[in-house]
Amino acid sequence: MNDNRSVKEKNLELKPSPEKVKIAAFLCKWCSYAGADLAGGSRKKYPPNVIVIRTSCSARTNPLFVWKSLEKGLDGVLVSGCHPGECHYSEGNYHTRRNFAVFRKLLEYIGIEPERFHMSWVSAAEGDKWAQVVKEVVKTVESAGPNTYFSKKKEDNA
Amino acid sequence: MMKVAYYPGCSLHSTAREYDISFQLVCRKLGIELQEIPHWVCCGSSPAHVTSHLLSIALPCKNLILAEEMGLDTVVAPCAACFNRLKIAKQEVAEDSKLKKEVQEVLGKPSAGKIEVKHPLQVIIEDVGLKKVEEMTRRKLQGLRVASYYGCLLVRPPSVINFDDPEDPQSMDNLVSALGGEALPWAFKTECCGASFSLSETDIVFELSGEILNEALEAGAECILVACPLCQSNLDLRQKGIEKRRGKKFNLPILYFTELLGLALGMSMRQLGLSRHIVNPSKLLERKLAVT
Amino acid sequence: MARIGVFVCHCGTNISATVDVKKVAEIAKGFPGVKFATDYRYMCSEPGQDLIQKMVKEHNLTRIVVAACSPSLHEKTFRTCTQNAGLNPYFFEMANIREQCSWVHDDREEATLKAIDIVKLATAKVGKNNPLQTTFIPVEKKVLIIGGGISGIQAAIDVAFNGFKAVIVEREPSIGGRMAMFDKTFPTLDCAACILTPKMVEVNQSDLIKLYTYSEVEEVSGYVGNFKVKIRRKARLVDENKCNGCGTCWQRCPVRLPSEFDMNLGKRKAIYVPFPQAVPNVPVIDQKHCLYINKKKCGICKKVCPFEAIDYEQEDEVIEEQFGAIIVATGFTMFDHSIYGEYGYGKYKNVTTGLHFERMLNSSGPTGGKIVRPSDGKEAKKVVFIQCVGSRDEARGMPYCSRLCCMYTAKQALLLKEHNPEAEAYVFYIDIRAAGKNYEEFVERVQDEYGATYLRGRVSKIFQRNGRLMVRGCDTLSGTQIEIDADLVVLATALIARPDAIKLAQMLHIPYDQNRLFTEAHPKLAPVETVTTGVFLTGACQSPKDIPDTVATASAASVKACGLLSHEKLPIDPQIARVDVEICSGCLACKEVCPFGAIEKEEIVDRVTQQKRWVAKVAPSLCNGCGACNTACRPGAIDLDGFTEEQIFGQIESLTADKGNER
Amino acid sequence: MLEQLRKKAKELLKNKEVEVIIGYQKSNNNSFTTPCFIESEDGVDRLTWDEHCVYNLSLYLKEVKGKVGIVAKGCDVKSIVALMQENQIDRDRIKIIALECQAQVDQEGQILEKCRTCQVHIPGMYDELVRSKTSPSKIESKESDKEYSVLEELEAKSTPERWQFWQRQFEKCIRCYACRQVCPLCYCSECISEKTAPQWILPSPSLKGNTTWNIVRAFHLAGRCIDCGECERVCPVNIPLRRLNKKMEKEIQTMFNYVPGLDSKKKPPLVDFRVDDPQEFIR
Repeated sequence: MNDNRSVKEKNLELKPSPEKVKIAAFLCKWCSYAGADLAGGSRKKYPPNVIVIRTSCSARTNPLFVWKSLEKGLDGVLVSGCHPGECHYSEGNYHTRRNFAVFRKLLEYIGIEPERFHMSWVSAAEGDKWAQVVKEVVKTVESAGPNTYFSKKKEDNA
Repeated sequence: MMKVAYYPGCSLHSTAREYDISFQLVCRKLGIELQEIPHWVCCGSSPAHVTSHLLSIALPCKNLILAEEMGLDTVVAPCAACFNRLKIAKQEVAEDSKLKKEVQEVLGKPSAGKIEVKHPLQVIIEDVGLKKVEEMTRRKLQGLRVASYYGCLLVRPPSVINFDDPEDPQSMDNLVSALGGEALPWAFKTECCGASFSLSETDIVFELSGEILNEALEAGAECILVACPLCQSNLDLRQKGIEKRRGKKFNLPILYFTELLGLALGMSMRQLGLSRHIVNPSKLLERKLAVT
Repeated sequence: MARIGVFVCHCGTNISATVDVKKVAEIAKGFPGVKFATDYRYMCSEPGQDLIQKMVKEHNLTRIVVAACSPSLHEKTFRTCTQNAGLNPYFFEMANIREQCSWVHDDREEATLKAIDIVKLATAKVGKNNPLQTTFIPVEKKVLIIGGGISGIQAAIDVAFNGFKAVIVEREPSIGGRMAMFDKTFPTLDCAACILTPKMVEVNQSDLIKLYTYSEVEEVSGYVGNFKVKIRRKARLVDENKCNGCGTCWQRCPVRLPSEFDMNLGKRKAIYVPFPQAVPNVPVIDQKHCLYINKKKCGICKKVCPFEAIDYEQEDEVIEEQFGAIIVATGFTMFDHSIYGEYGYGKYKNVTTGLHFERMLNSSGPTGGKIVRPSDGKEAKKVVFIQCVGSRDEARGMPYCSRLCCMYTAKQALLLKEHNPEAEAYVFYIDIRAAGKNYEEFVERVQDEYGATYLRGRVSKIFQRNGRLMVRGCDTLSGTQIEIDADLVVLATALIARPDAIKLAQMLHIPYDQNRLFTEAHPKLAPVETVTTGVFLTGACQSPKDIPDTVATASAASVKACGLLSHEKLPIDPQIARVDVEICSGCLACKEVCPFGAIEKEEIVDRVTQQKRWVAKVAPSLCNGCGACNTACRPGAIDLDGFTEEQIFGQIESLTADKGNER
Repeated sequence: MLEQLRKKAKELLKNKEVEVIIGYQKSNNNSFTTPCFIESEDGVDRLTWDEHCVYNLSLYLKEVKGKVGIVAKGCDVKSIVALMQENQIDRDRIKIIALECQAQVDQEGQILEKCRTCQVHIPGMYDELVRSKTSPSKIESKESDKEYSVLEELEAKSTPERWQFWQRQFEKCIRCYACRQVCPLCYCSECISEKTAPQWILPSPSLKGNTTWNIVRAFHLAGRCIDCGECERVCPVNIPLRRLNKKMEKEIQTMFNYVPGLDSKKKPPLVDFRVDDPQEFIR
């Protein structure tokens, strides 16, 4: 599907295939980021569509970051943190859970396909799970296709 | 006038006729209208629940459905085993949707699960109230020393029954005190009487019921008060045999609490069917309460 | 404008086998702000680090991105390297193109594209990094120890031995705690008082240890190095400075009351010391029962006191002190067995507990060391011990094993036999858990040498017959029912958390488990620390512990506390939250979500209106930098250094720059 | 009722319990009302009360300093509770003269949508209560169980249909921020919409910026909005904002059993949590 994409020498203008979905993943540095590192350490293969933004705790991930990602054209967003009860800050992920329980309802109501937003608990020991989560998330986001929320309309953003 | 569905169960129509008679009389006096459930079936006690779990739940559910169809919100079951089965069935069906479906398949329709199952003691203590009972008492019990024996099924398991204390129940004792009797503290209120081993392993009943009679006597009892037909029959029917085995006279009348209540409310022994007991209570009651 | 240098690592072939590192560097040169980009075989090697420092000078770089492995491996390395190059260490970001790229993708083209994105993300972030300085806070060289049992006593002695000051706050009139109530200790059978009293005296005589008995911790604020603690010194009505403990007052006091220390088996007066070896040896007036306080009659104690130490007008006093560290040594309380109907709901006088039995064993106790039936004071010859009362009972008691009951029951059975060789001891148990030095041998001895009868099974009922207790249970080993007519039943009741444990936990911001026991920072690797830096745990407030374990944790906690105090100043991670008071509207949602109590309300004068208003304030030493407050803050008044809004927005934007529909 | 209201207001001013009373007065043409601020006893005759008192006067509580009396309907009291929860007002300096309210009407005389399902005809917190003599309520059918029926139509639509619906609404937005100005809970001294570093919301009217603004506002009000409906009332381009805020209210009530504005001692739901909160949406 990305057949005609190549990285040309000195060609700094990249034009990735528009069908390839790009997903931002907000990972807490204690559990999920370490889990993703472990997936690497154990050479678990997964699709390259997910780019990780490292955060202190999943609670740092403001739900509005998720909206900003979608607003700016990313095709999907994943937020991941420690399992409940295992938060490095003891309670952070409980707040994350509440925030997103509400925010995902708002997204759906406003008309955003639920396929675009995902959450997971991945511990530092769950390299396998991380790879699995990425596979599933990429598949689901692909089913929703590229983000075209604002692309059909002319935008006058300065 | 309070109206409740009445589930007598097999015992109250046979071996425990006097429980049935006395309960009905007492209810009339206290302003409780009993409406017997038409076409009631077995409650699903021992014979059923050692055979099939589904049967043991479906049978009582059938009775609950029949009672619900009468349009009443409470069903009262005097036999402790019936009471226990109805309660358990109601709870299990409410908690287990799979079971509920199975029961529904067997019975053709579901139980709404809204009807409340009560024991007569609950009705008298919670709905009528001991204060009213006390006011209506015509014949005080004159310090009659009573050991209240609750047996196993009336208060257990507490998570289902949710009535009285499972280790040291008090409801009958409170009733006795309200009627002017002396409620004796003793430790065997909920010990096993041998239950349905009465016919198959009589020795066990001799042993266990013997212990209960012995403790009651040691505690100073003149009679034992019960709320279950099987307890009554084991303690009453087997008392002679126990006396022989232990070489000790007990001579403890085993009375239903409804009978004692009936006496206190002014009824006669004859009315209440007290002649049906094996250990004759008339001597004691004549002497203590001057009843006939 | 930041001048960014990008250094792409081959990591041997770990990265370069899948990612075209040269192309990554080449393309990175076109990212906004990037003034230099190159690749190198091993960035973490000395030549690699030298390269960074050299290029910083050569190209006048102000920000560094290293695209290599995970920051968990080398973030620190390169921060130091950045600092050595003359830049703020936080002007550095790592792009993880190994663990999260080259190792998890096979397609070279895909992996290279992703690596480019990752590097772009890092450059977008690094351009917005703030210079951060590690700050330091001074340390108050004094340790607060909450609880004056053996745990707190040992901790205080160890802190003092290390040359630091310690303050013990004890709720009761004397230190000593539960251990002071015991007769002898297993498995060596030393007399508890003989080994405890010298330690109590040592505490009392140490210049470095201050005792606040009959006192309670009321409020804790501040943070490691500078805890501010309010302590309520309850009115003793006796002046500690004047009293010399002569005892005239309590000998003459006419009011006789059950003694709590003797588990109500003995008596005390309305003015009393709980036990003869009390430290301090200063009595306290029981205000509930004192005749003078209640009826303005009597007043004998005041009349007879040779030192005029009695002061009926004395009032509670709340003092405030500062501490560098806090050791929690609040111990345990006993499970109330009166919920068990089968043991008689606590109605039978002769059904007692292990602590009652300890007091009876004690020769200076209420019975003078005689084992008697509390109902009639007659000697108890047949004693049934029941273990696991409230322990290992998920339905009605605690799910856990209380750990010491097996041992103290064995000890009590042994001492019963020593007191009266004719006596019979029966022990009902579920399992015998005697994992400790010489513990198993001890239990064996109690059975073999002393002839205690051990019955594996539960007791189903205790009832009274002819003034004796009938204990009915089963012996699962022989498969029989057993009925024992006992004089006395001793229940080994569970050790549980104190009823007000949660209150203290909230005061100290330390977590507790479903059993209200305080939770350590890590069950294996940080067993006496808590997640609140500077607060340590010892003894049974954390989980049931016997004396050796309690003493061990006390020493461990005090060493940890002294380790903190040995620093003049403590560094704090600069990647923490900060408030922009201009924007803050003072709703304090941040305070609600902060797991560390790091946010306080602060009154400021508004710059524009010149009126007073409330805003949020972050205590840097309490903030752990989770960022929950940032999300809760609607106007974006509170930000998190290291993960600022601008940094995260920059990262999001960098990913979407090529999505076509963005500007 | 009006007499009683004026009497209580007078007493409060007379006894110096308050320095000013915020209430309603007749508008110039006498058909509607406007907010008024009364500082002396003889001013209380200006106070009025009828079915045109739609404004949520708690909006002014933060601005007016000192001891304040406020005339409040049940819904307005809910916002006072919410402001107390968020440390915005000090209950001690406020006297609430609460009015039993049957319903308020719009300019056409139609009963307001929110009043049809009102459950606080009698306010939940007050210092003085003025009861209505004309019960029973004007609204004959009890509709409180249909609280969220206003959402049903939109909820039944497909996701793309909802996107279209809202896009058509947000398209209209002129970013006048009247919704924010009139909202008692939009009390931030500096709104996130004004923030430039980073810029959360494109400042000029654009579909993208408008969508973001409305999403941000809905989320910032989630668990806090007490449904006074003022934002929707003042919106010059008629964006159905209540349908956004009510949706958040519904979800939060379903998931966390929390209704805003009822209990000043409770923590707002989005700064609180339970260990067993729902998480079926998390992998």
